[in-house]
Amino acid sequence: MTFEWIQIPYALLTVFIILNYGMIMTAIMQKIGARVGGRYGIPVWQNYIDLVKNWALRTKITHGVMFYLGPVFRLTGGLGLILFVPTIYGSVMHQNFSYSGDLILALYFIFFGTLGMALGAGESGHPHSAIGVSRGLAQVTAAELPLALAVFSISLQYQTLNITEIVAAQQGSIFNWTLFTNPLAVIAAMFGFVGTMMRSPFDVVLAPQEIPIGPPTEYHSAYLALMQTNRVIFPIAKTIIYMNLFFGGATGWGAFAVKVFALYFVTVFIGVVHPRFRVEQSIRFFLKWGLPVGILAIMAV
Amino acid sequence: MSLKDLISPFYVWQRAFEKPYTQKRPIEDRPGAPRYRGFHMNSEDCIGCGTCESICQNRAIDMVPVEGLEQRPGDSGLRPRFDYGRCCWCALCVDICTTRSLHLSNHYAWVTEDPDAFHFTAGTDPMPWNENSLGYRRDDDYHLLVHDRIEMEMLGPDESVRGFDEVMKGYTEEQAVLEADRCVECGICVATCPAHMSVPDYIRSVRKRDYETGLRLLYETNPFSSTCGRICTHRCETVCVMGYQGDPIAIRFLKRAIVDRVPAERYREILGDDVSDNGRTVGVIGAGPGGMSAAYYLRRLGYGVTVYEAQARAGGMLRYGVPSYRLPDDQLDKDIDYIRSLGVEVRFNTLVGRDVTFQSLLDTHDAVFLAVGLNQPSALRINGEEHPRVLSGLKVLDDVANGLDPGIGRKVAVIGGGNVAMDAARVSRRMGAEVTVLYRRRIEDMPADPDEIHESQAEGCTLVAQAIPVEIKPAASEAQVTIVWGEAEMVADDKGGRPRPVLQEDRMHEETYDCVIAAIGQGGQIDFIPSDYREQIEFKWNKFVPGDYQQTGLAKLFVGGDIANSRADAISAIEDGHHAARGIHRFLGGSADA
Amino acid sequence: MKDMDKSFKKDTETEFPLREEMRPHQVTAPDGQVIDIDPLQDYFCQEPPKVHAKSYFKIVEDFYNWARAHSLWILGFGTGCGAIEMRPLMTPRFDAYRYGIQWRPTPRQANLLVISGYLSVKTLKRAIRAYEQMPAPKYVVGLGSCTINGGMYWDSYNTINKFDEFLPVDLYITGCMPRPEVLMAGVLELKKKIKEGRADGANRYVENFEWYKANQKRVIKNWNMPDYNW
Amino acid sequence: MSTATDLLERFGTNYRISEVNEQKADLTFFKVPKDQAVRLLRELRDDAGYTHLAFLTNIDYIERGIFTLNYMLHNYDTRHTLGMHVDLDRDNAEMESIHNMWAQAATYQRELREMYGIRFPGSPRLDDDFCLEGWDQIPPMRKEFDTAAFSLARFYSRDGRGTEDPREHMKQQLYPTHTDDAPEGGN
Amino acid sequence: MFEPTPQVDLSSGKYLKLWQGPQHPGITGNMALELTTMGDEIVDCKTHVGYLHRGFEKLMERRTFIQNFPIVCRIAVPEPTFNEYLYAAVVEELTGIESPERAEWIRTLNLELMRLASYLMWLGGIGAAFGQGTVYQWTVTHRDYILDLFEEMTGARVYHMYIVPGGVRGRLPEGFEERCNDVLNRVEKLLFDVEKVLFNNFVFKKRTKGLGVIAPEMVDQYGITGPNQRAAGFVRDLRRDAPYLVYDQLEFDVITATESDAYARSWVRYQEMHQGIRMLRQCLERTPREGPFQARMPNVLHWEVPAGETYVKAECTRGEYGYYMVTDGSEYVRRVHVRGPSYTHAIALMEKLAVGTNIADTAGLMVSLHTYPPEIER
Repeated sequence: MTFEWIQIPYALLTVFIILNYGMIMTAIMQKIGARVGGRYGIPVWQNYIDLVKNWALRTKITHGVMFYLGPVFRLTGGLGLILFVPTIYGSVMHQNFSYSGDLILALYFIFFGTLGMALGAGESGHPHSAIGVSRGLAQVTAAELPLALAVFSISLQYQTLNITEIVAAQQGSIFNWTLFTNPLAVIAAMFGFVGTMMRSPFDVVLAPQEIPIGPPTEYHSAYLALMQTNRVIFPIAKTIIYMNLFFGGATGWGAFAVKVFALYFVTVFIGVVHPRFRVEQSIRFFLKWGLPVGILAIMAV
Repeated sequence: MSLKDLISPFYVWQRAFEKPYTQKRPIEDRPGAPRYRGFHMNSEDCIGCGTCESICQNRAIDMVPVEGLEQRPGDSGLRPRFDYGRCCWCALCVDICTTRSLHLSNHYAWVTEDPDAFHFTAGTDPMPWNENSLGYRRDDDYHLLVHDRIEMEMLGPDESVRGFDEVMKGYTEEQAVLEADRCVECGICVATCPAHMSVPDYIRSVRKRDYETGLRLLYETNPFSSTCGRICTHRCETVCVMGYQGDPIAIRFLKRAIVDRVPAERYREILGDDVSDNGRTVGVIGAGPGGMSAAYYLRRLGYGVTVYEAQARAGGMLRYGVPSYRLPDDQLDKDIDYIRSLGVEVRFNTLVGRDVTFQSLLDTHDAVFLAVGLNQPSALRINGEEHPRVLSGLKVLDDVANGLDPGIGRKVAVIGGGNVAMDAARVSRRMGAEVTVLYRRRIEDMPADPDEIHESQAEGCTLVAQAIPVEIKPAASEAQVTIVWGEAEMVADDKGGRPRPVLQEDRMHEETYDCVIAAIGQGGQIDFIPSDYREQIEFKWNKFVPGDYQQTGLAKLFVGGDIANSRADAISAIEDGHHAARGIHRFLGGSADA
Repeated sequence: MKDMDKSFKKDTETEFPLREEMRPHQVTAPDGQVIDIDPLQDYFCQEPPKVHAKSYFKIVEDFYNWARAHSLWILGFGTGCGAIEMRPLMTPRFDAYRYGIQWRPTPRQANLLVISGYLSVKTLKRAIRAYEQMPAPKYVVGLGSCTINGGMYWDSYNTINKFDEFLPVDLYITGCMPRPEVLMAGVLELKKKIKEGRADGANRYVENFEWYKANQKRVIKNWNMPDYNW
Repeated sequence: MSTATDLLERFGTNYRISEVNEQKADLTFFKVPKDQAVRLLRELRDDAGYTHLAFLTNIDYIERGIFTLNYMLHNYDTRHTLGMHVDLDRDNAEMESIHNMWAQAATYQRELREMYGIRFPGSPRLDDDFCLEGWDQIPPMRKEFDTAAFSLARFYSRDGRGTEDPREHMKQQLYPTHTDDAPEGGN
Repeated sequence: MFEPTPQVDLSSGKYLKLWQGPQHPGITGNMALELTTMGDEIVDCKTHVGYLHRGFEKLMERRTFIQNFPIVCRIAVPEPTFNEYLYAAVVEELTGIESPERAEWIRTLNLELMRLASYLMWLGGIGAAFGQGTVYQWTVTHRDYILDLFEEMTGARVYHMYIVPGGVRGRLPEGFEERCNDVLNRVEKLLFDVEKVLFNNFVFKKRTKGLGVIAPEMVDQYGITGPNQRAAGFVRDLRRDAPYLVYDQLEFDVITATESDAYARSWVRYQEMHQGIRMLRQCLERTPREGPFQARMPNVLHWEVPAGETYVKAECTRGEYGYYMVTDGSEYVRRVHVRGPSYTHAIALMEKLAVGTNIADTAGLMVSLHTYPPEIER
C-alpha cells in the first residue's frame, strides 16, 4: 500500500467522524448507565458542551512542561491508534495509514498514551496523581498481557501483522470471525478489553472514592479538554482494533456503529453491575484468569 | 467465588427497564407537604407581643414598627421582621404565638444575589407566599404555653351571699407561682394599665418568689397595691396576650399575691422610702386613691403634703363605694396607713368650701392637687324618680360601709350596669333581698367588671338586659315602689358608634319592688372653686380637662381622679395622682423623672 | 479576656509555623541522590491572580457563557449540613445531570463551589484553598441561612457569620435545610446569571484581593500558607 | 438492694466514695478523690465488669472553682452504668491519663485539653489541635468564655437589624409624658 | 489499647504522606485522614476532625431548654431524630414529665423510619465506596421517599424538630399508614435487589471480606458499640437490653455476625434494615389513633429544670447514642455532653484499623464503620 497525500484529509475525516460518534455514543452509554440507576442522565450533547466549557475556561495553570505535554501525548496515543488502524474495511477513505506491521504499532499506541499521561501526571506534583499513575500503569500492563497473548495467537493464526489482512481473512461469513475461529483468543482479549476501558470493576485508577481522582487530579481547562477528547477517541480506537481483530471489522459506517456500540456496551454491561477491584486484586484477576486463557489460545493455534 | 456471585449482580439490569424515579420538572412537581415548614406568614390578628422574638434562639426576629397599622388597644404597633440569614425554621415562633396569627406557608424557595435582602416583615411586606393556604400550623392539642388560669379558691355563691367576708381567698404561694409562670412577659399590658405598672416585672418576681422586688416594683407606680390587687378593673387583663387562646393572666391577683406576702411593717424597709423635707408644701383635696397617690409620690419627693378630706376616713370611693366583701377595710388601711406613715397629714371632716376655702389652699400651698371624685349620683331623668323608695346606689354602699342600715327591703331593683350597680346588687343580696338588675344595653355592654357580673349572677341576682326604665310610680304600699320599663332593641348606630338601645313601646313591663336603687353614674361637685378661677379652667361635661401632667389653666392647680378622667376607676385615679405629683414636682422646679 | 491565662493560650506567633512538610527540606532518593524540595514552590503557584478579560467578540463570549452555564461542575465538598441535601440532587429523584451538572472530586475541574451551610473556621481555610484552585470563571453559591448571617450558629465561636466577606458569592439560597428543589432553583438562577455574563465573582475576588485576604486572615489565625496558592 | 450499693460498699473500704446518687435503677453517680480515681477505674474495669467506657467529660463549676470530670462506665452483664466524678482544681486542672486503659480515652482527653485546658500528662497527641484550629482564646468550653460576644467581635453580624421592645415602643408611642425620660424633660 | 505509632522518617523517601479529606467523596461529612503510606499500604493513620465543629455543647449552655430543642437535631446530620428523642428524654427525666403513650409510639415510628433512612444512605455509601454507584443511586432515592414521609409527618425533610420534650409536635397525618406501608414495600423490594447486586457480588466480597477485622477483645477496649460490635459476635442491643419507648412491646431480632470484617458489618446492617421494616409495620399497626400526644408542659419561655444529672442512651444506627445532662435548677443547662458512637469508631478505631490496609480501602473501611463526623465534633 503506497502513501498518497489524499490520505491525510481522508484520515482527518475519519477522526472527525469518530470523534463525533464517540461524543454521542459515550453520552448514550452514560444515559444507559443512568437508566439502571433509575434516572435519565445527561443530555446526548452534554459532552460537546463540557468540551466547549473547558476550552472556554480562563485559568490555565501549568506545573511544568511535562504537565503540558501529558494530555498531548495522551491524545496522540488515541489519534495515532486511529490513524494507523483501518477503520472501515474496503473503504479507501477510511483506510487511514494502515500498513503491514500496524498491529505492533497499534499495541504500542495503546500503551503510549498511558505512558505520556504518567509523565504529565507525575509532573503535576499531586500525590493522588502519582498514586493513580502507578496504579494505572500496573493495571494496564497486567490487563494488556492477555491481549498481547491473544494478538500473538491470532497473528499466528492469520500469519500476518497487518490488521487489514486480518480483517480481510474474516470476511465472508459471520463464522469467519475470529470470535468463532479462535474463541479462546477472543476471551483472552476481552479480559484485556474490559480491563483497559476504565470501567468497573477495573477503574480504580480514576476512582473518585478510592482516591480522588487519579492521574487527572490536577488537570483542568484546556488540558482537561484535550484529555476529554481523548476519552472519547481512545476507547473507540481501541474498540476498532478489537472489532477488526476479532469481530470481522466493519465494511461500512453502519456496521461500524453497531459493532463499536455493542463492544463498548459490553464494558458498560459489566461496569454498572460491579464495584471495583483494588489494583492488586485486578492484576491477580488478570493473571489468574486472563493469562491462562491467552496461553491456551496460543497453544490452540 | 461461586457462580451465583458472578451472575446475580447482573440483576441490576432489570431496573433499567423500570420507569426512572426522576421528577420531570424538579421544581414544580413537589410542592411542600401540607405541614411543610416554609416561609412565615402573619395574619391581621398579630398584636406585636414579641413572644416570637423572645423564643427565637437564633435572634432571627426583630420587632419593628409598621406604617399604616390601625391603632388598636393591646396592639404594640410592632410586627415581627424575619431575618432569613438566621432563621432555622423550627417554627417555635408559630408554636408560641399567643394570637395564633403566625403561620408558616409551604413555600420554600427564595434565591437572591443580595445577602442583605433576606429581611421581611411577615404579613405586611408583599411576599409571594402571603396567599398560601398550606403550611405548618400549630396542632390544637399541642401547647407550649399554659392557657388555663390557675383557679383561685373563693367562697361559693351560697356562702358568699351570706355575709361580707372577702370572696376571693387569694392565691397560695404555689398557685401564684404557677399562675405567674404562665406569663410570657411581653409587656403589652403595661401600656393599657392606666398606671403603667411594670406588670411583667412584678409577675416575674412572683415567679421567683422575690416579693420584696415585687413590692418595690408595685410602689413605683401604685401605692394602692393591696387595694388594686383586689378590686382593680384590670384593664391589663383585657389585653393580656394569654387571653387570645385561653384565660388572661390573673394580673390583679398576682399583685395581691405580692402584697399579701409582705407585712405592712416591713414596707418602709423594703421600699426604702427615706423622706426628707424640701420645704415646700402641696395641698391635696380628697383622700381618695387619686389624692393619696399624689400625696405619696409628693411626699417621697420631699414635699409637705396636707390632704383635706370631707369624710371621717380616708379612701374615698374605695372606702365608701366598694363593699368589704371585695375590699376588706384592713387591706385599704394597709395602703393608706403606709402613706400616712410617711408624714402625709390628712385633715378629716374638712370639706373645702365649707371648712376651708379654696383660695386659702392656693395661698398656703405651693401647689394644689384636686381629686374630689364623683360623689353626686346622676339622676334617672324619668318621671317619679323623687319617690322616697328610689335610693341611690352610692348611698346604699355608703351606708353599708358606715355600718348603717340602708333599708332596702326584700325585693330590690337595681338600675344600671356599672360596678356601683353590681356592688349595690350584691350588697342587697347579702342583706337578704331578691335583686333584679335592669340595664339598657346588652350584658356584654355592661361597663362593670365581667367578674362582678358573673359573680353577681352566681349569687342570685337576676340580670335583665335591654330594659329601659320609663317611669316610677307609687305602689299600693308606701314602703314599695312600682317601676315601668320597656324592652329595648339594639339598633346599629349610623355614625359608627356602638349600637343604641331603642325602646319598644309595645313591650312594656310593670313591676313593684320594695325599693329601686339607681346606680347609673355619678357627677362631680366643684362649686367650691371660685368662678373667676373656673373660667381659667377647661371643662367638658362637668369634668376637668387637664393638660399635660394633669395641670389646669390655673397653673397651681392640678387635677385628677374620676373628676378629671373618663375612665372613672381607682387605677386611673392613682395614675393621675402619680402623674400630677410628677407634674407638680416639675412645675416647682424639679425634674419630672420621679 | 485580656488577662488570659498563658498556660492554655496558644500563641499565634510562635505556635503556627509552616507545617514541617511544608518547609524547604531535603529528600534522599532511593538511589542516594539528594533532592532539595521547597513545597511552597512546588505545590503552589506564587503568581498573583489576574483579572481575566472577556472575549473580544461578544458573540463568542455569549457562546462561552452558554456553555459554562450548561456545564456546571460542582466541587464535591460538602462544608456543612447542606451536603446531605445535595445527594438527592445528584441521584435519580432530582437528577441534576440532566442540566449538565456534574460532581467533580477535585477543585481543578470544578466551576461551582456550593458552600452547603455553616463554615467552621477550619473548613473555611480549606474552602478558600479549594476556591482558589478552581479555574476561573468560577461560581460560589451560599446554601442555607448560615452563609448569609450565621444562621442558627450565629453565636458559635467556631463558625463564620457573613460568608461574603471571605469569598465572592454569586447567589444565596435561604433555608435550613433548603430542599433540593431550592438548590435546583438556585442553580437554574445561577445559569441565568452566567448566561447574562454577570457571574464575575472570580474577577471580583481578584479586584478586591487585599480586602478578601485581610478578612480571611482576621479569622484564620494559623495562616500557614502563602497568600497566592492556586 | 441494688447492684450499685453492693458495689460501692465493696469498694467503700478502700476508696473514699462520696456523694452517691442513685439517679435511676441502672445509673449511679458517685465521687472519688482525684488520687484514687484511676486506681478505682482500673479495679472497676478488671474486677467489677465495668468494661465499657461510654465517655469521659467535664463539668465546669466556675462558682466553686472546680472542674468535675465524669467517667461513665458501663457493665454489659448487669447492664448497670456508673458515673464516677472526680473534682479538679479549676485553675490548675491536671489529671492522670487513662489512655492505656481505653483507647478512645485519648481522644476524650484531647478534647478536654482543648475545650477546658485540662492537662493529661502522657496522653498521646494531647496538644495537637482537635476540633479547633488556630485558636487564640481561652478554651471555649470554660464558662467564662462568652461565645456570643466572641462571635460578634470576630465574625461580625450582618447590618440592617434592629428590634424594639413592645413595651418600650408602646410607651414612646402612647404615653410619652408618663415615661421617666419624658420628651420635654424638667428644669 | 493505645499503641505508639511507629516513627516514620518521611525524608527517607520510602514513605508518602497522603491526605484524604476533608473534601473527599468517600467520607460522610468532613473529616481528614492523614495517611503515611509505603507503596499502597498504610503504615500510619491520623484522623483530623473539627471541620464541622460548631460548639453545640457551648451553644446549648446559653439557650433555654426549649430553645435547645431545635438545635440538637443538627448534631448528627444524617440521623437527626435520635438527638431529638434523647434530648427530649433527658429533659423529661430531669423534670419528671412523662410523655403520653401515643407520643411514645409515634416517636418509635419516627426513630425507626429514621434508622431505615440512615441505613439506606449508608447502604448507598458502602456501595459507592467500593465503586458500585448504581446501588447508591437507588438507595438515596428510596431514602428520599422516606424523607417525603417525614415531611408529611413533621413538616421538614431533614431536620424534623418533631420530638419535643413532653411528646411530639403533631398527630400523624391522614392516610399516613397507607403511604408509609407503600414506601416500606418499595424499600423492602429494593433491599432484596441490593442483596443480589451487592452482597452476592464476588467483587464486593473480595473487597470487603477480611477488611478491617475487629477482634472481639478490642470491642470494649475501644468502646465499640452498635452493629460494629454485633458483627463481632456480641449480642448487645440497647433496644433489647435497656428498652426505651415501646421497644419492649415490639418483636425484633438482634442481628449478629462473627467475622467482624467489613462484609459482616455490612451484612448485619442490611439485616437490621429488614428488622426495622418489621418493627415499622408493627408500629403502624399499633400506634394509637386517639389520645393526647403531648404531656402538660409548663410555660416553656422560662422553663426551669430542677437540679440533677442523668445519662440517657438509645441504640442508633451506629451504636450507643447518649445524652448526659447536668442541670443546676436554672433556666439554662449546666452541661450537656453528647456521646456519639462515631467518636470512638472514627478516631481511635479507625486509626487502628487503617494501619496495614490498602489506601484504596480507606473509604470503604470508614464507611463500613458507619461514622458521621458531625456527631464526633458536635
